[in-house]
Amino acid sequence: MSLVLDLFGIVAIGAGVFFFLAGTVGLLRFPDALSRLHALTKADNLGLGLVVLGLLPRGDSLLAALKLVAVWALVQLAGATAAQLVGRAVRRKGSAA
Amino acid sequence: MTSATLAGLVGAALVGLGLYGLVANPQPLRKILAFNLMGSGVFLVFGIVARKAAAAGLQADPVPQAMVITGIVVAFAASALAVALVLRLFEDAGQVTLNPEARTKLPDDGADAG
Amino acid sequence: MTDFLLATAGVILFTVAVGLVRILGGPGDADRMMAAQLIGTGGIASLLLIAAATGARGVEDVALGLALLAAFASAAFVNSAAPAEDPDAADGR
Amino acid sequence: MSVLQALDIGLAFLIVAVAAWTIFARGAFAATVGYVVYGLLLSLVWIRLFAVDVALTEAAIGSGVTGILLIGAAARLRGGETAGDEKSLSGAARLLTAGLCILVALALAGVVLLLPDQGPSLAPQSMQNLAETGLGNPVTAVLIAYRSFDTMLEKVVLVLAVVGVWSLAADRYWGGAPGEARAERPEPTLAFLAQVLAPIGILVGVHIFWVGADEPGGAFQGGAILAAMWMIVMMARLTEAPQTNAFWLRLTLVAGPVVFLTAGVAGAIFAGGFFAYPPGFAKPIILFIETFMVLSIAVTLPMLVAGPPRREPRQ
Repeated sequence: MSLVLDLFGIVAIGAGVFFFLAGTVGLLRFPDALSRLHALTKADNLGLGLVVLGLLPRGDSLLAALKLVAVWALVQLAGATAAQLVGRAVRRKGSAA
Repeated sequence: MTSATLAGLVGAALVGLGLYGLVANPQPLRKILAFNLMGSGVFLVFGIVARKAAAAGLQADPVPQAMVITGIVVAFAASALAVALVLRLFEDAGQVTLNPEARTKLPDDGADAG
Repeated sequence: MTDFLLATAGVILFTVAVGLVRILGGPGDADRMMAAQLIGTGGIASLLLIAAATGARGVEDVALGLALLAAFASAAFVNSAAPAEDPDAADGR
Repeated sequence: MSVLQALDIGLAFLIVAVAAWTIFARGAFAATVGYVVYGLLLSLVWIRLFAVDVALTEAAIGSGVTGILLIGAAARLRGGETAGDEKSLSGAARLLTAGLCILVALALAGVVLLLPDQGPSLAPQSMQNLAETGLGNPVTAVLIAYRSFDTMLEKVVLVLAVVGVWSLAADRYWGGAPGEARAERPEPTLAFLAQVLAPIGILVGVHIFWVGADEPGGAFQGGAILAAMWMIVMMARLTEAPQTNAFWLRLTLVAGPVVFLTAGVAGAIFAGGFFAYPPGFAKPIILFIETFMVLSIAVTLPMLVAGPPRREPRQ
């Protein structure tokens, strides 16, 4: 059973790392601020989400697991609103900002 | 090398970097940043004392930890006061620099010449 | 498994560190805020991984605090970028 | 070399690199963003030192609240940077400064390397007496019981800082509200964020304060998170900053230190020592003090960030 859980953790966390990589590559390679923002939000959502998913079975209590999910949900909220705010600031000032 | 020693060396490097910024950069806001870097370097050096003295079944000595927490709060209060001073200076003088040569070059310098 | 968790924490940290190049290069303040946002998320991820590997207690609360404050830098950036364009705001009324 | 060591070394390089960036970056805003990132990495280092209480404080105050303070200041100071600033020190003076700073860092590094593995420590004593306080978290016990005088004075420092910030106001603004009155509509996204985040944040802040008796957490960390929630609500302009002459505001600012000091004096009268807590009642008294401290911190930090009054007081 623990082997299955470990395997599950390795797959999920490994996939999470992949999305962090993808987000960073996008941040570095995309030509304008708005598409960089797009790349960034993918890393936020899926990267952390998969890492949390992989860590969930390892938690020792239900409260700890709930907190992990709350962390992910809060980062979702923060990522989405921050992207919106920064995106609007970019549009307000033109592409130079 | 243990992680505690490594963190202590990082703290030493931070103190050096912060000290340099404090002396070499004429902008007050940058000095505040540098001062905070220096402070957290000192906290780290103190923090490894906590880790090294870990005894009585603890992961870290609580006494230095509590003092570092107090220190972080006080450092924040000092930074907030310093930032308020800098912003007030900016409002009155239109610029903030502690570099007298840079200051005289500006046309609207009459206000803060004294 | 412990080594795997630590290694992934390291890889994520390294990845977001590469994102720091964005802070260094700019070109604009918006890019700097984005990089800070990415490092925030990556930092939370590696925090959770390191905690799971080393068994430090109570780290979920630290992650919770960081997640709560993740958008604050961007909010402060947008909030204080706006009044600079508004000439009425300069004299306090 | 184990994976853990590799991670530690990587983290060490990263944090020193970010610190160097905040010192050497050209623009003040870029440096400030670097400092916010630095605060986040620093709480990772504190986790590695197993100082979770400190990591929590660093995350809430060092990275969160300080980030708002400094980014706000950097954005407002834009245009105040003067061109000749890079040349304020001659090359030789710069080199000399750098050399001396490297010397200081090396000396400190030497001290770190020479530290004995088992230094003097008060940890055993603090654990022995932990049961008498009724607490489970030794850090909270040090803050509120063994070294309560320090913590009380620190609260006084916070109040003095607020007094210092307010005293920078122009005479006609004394007693008014801090911050500019803004004509523009609040950013709808920011308002949404504040509306969703504030209730959750208040819950988390109270939780961190409450578990602080037994687990990592406590009055400072919980209070700082509550403070951050008030700040985001003010930033989103869902509520105005209060008038600085408001009685409730001034009362809440001083409530923490006043209650703390009163408990200390009461200890001198009833329990036979300044800041002594009567046996059996230690935990309720400590929680009582902490409750007022949380309130004071939650009000003090936003007032420090908001700055001096900038509007004439309403009558």
